[in-house]
Amino acid sequence: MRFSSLLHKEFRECLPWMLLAAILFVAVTSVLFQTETYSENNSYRFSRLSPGTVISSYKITFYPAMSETGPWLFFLSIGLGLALGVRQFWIPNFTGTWPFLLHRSVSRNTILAAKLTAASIAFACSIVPIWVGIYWYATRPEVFAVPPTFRFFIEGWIFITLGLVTYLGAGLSGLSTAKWYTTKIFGLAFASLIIITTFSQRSLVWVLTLIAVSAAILLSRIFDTFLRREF
Amino acid sequence: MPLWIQILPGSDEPIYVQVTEQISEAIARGQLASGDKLPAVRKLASELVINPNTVARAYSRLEQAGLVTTKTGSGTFVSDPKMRRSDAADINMLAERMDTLITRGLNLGMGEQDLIRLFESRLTKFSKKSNKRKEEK
Amino acid sequence: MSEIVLETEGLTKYYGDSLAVDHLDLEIPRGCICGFVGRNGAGKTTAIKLMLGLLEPTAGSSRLLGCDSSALTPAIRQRIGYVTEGHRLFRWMSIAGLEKFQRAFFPKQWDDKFFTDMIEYFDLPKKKKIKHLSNGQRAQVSLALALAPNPELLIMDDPTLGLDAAIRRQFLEGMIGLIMREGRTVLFSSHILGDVERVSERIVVIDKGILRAYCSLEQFQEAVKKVIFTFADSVPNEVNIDGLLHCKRIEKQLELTLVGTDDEQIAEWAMSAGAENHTIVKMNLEDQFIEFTAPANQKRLFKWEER
Amino acid sequence: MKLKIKLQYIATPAKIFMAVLVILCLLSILQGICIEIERTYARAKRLTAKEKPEAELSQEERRQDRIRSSSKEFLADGTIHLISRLERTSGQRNQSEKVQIYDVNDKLLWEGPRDKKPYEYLFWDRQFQVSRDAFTQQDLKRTQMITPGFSRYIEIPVSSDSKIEQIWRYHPAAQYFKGYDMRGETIGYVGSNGFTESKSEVKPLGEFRQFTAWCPVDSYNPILLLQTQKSIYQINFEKQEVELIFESTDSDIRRVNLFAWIDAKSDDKEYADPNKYRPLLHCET
Repeated sequence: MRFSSLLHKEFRECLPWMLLAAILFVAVTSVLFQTETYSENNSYRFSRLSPGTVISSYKITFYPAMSETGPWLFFLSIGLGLALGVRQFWIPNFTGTWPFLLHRSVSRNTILAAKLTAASIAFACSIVPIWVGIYWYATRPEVFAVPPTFRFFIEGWIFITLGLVTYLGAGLSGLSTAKWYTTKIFGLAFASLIIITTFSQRSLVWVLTLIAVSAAILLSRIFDTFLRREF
Repeated sequence: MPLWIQILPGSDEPIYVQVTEQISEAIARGQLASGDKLPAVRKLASELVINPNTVARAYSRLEQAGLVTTKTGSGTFVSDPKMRRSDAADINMLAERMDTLITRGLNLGMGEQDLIRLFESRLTKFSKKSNKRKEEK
Repeated sequence: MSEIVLETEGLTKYYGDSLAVDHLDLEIPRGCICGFVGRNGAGKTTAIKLMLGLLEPTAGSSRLLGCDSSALTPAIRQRIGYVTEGHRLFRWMSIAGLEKFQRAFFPKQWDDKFFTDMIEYFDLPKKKKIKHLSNGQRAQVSLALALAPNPELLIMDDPTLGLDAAIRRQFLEGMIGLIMREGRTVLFSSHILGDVERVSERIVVIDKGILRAYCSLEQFQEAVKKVIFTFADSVPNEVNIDGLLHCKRIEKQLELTLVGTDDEQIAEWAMSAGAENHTIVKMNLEDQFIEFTAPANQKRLFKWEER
Repeated sequence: MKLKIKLQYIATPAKIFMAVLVILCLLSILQGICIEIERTYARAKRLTAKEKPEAELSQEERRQDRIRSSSKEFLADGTIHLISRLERTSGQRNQSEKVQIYDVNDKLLWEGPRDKKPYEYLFWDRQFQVSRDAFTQQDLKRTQMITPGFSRYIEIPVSSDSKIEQIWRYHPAAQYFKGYDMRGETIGYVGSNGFTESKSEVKPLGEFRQFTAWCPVDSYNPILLLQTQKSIYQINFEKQEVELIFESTDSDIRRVNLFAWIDAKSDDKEYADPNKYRPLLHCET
């Protein structure tokens, strides 16, 4: 009852951002579908090899179908993460609603848990289903000549989880009472470090572990900061 | 509404003194006759928007002065004037107060007769009202 | 002496190097309205936030309803109402939404009728969003939200700041209404001494983080007074009297503001200093407060224990 | 409150870890900037230094310089010749450039264009450089890197004269090729056991090392020479043939060099005929 009330409040605050991300993503991907599947036999992506040549590697390596959604998925996810982090942990500093929120007949853990749950739901309801939809569509027969593999799907999930890491980083930065040039930036800096590290990695398992570990580090920091923080 | 008390926060007199004085004046003027019931502490407090303890304190002052009596369970009533005790000290204080008024009057250039006349006219005001109420009853 | 509902012990708070609250010792018994006064930046808000566990004290401790402030359990919080400074509520919520939100945290005590009546009395449409309300309306909502759960202890941080007389009166009525119920306690900070004088039974004066006075209002009003001494020839250079706050020389007159000095002491001093006569002038609460907290009058503590 | 205390055992190390990592990262960025500035500065210095006129060399110094810069070649009997270029042209060694051949006693033996020299020198292994066009394990790894546009795939198109008809995609984890037609339907798999229809029958090719692919002159369709740890396969996607052309029984293949006919065809049209010419494969185990 109390938790759901908190959750409702937090989720309602996240809702505009969630909708914005979802609408943008749907709009962009539908445009991309239009352009990508337009070609008659889906062969536009492959350069025809010319006779009498040795084939160099760049001629036969290709981005998967719908790869143009990648940057969009990535930036929308990061953007959503930032927006939610700022909405939940920075805006109350400016609107001064922390004391009202914190004087609840629940523990601070519960308040924070509601925030985190609301953000997870916001992700799960906006970007995730669209991504699943894209994968489902792309792997349907007769849509693309070469359907993307499962790896493609997982990589999309990596972008989404990077958005969550950014959310946690932004949240931690927002909660920190330090000055900008000291430890306040650490949350965001750490998140960007993880994002930079993720790119140009190969192993999905390693990357997912990295993200999970960094998320756990940020989460523990957020909980610790939130429980100790003075409002 | 027979009792009309005005609270002036920010005046030199504490609020309980204001209440005490206004009620005693009402009794003196006859707005409250002996046997009349004073409003309950809580009712008066919420009407005047003051702390009930302040009202209670004013009532106890009035009781100390013998103007009212509290009957447990039924409330506070204006006491019979005959029952009111008047000790020498009180009368002495009254005399002192009068002294200041007389000083003022003399300073204003009033003569003895003027003062007596003024005193009488004020006094009739009190007794007239008192009588009126009695007639109504 | 009745049960203590709010207790602080050497409560101290530093923000970096600056001292916000300095060794605050308070004991507020159940069933009274306590006015918490101090000038701007005196540390009222900090003290209140410390009491509510929103801030971590540098030293000392405070207890609300017998529970340490830094570890207020949900069950204890449920019994405490808090009106935040500036009535900061979620701007996007409607009044009805906020009601629903607040009600969820006071499942048993919430008085639906009271809240609805109050909102109707204030003539506020329930569907209106907080961000579309004026300052005063927001304060009214905030008051209704704090009173509807019928809290045992209501703490209000400068609830009437910047509000008009009518809304201020509603706040006072609210407090009086609450205190009439058995065993309710109110602590409210304010700048408006008229309000404090009207409703509070006890008064806490804090200045620059230091507790300057904690006593019943009546005692405070009696304690701070101005005495004018008239001398025949010259005013003495040295004034040495207990409880001296302020000293002013006007030709042959000496004007002293004193605290806690009884009339006999004054008379004695007048004798010894050779004053021709002396008059005790009554002061209103506002003047008393101003004299009491004037920068020159930094004295540690005037506290009258209840006897 | 208990959680608060328990949490600090995790949160405090996490804080330190984060701080150290972020600070290290910032330092490395700072270091990079410093090095770059230093380099730019050094380059500018070098450029100004270069403008200085070259000091006049003495006869002896010039001789020493020539000996130092000449290439040393062996005759079959072990005699060493020193070959120095007459003109100092930059870049690749030109077959028609003029060279001087000296013996070890610094006696000039011959002078003329390089390709007309009267001696046959021993060839050295180092000339068998890995073809620049080969797709190595490194390249494969690079395709698997995660980028904002996802990781890439190796896909070999098979087309008729007018358009692409099949796509063969290499699956690095499963170590086989999977073929699709242009409607997205699977047409088969390629593994060490050749073309198969179903996934269950396909056998992995083995750990990928490198491959070289080329299109014959009359075809759009590549022939793939794929080297794994122990074997070399030749895969023709058009004909759907897999031929095991070499298998090392005991040791791993250390190096494979393919002299595809691309290297030869510029010189001789005859080589370009695929019936007459087959690429030369040099394999070292």
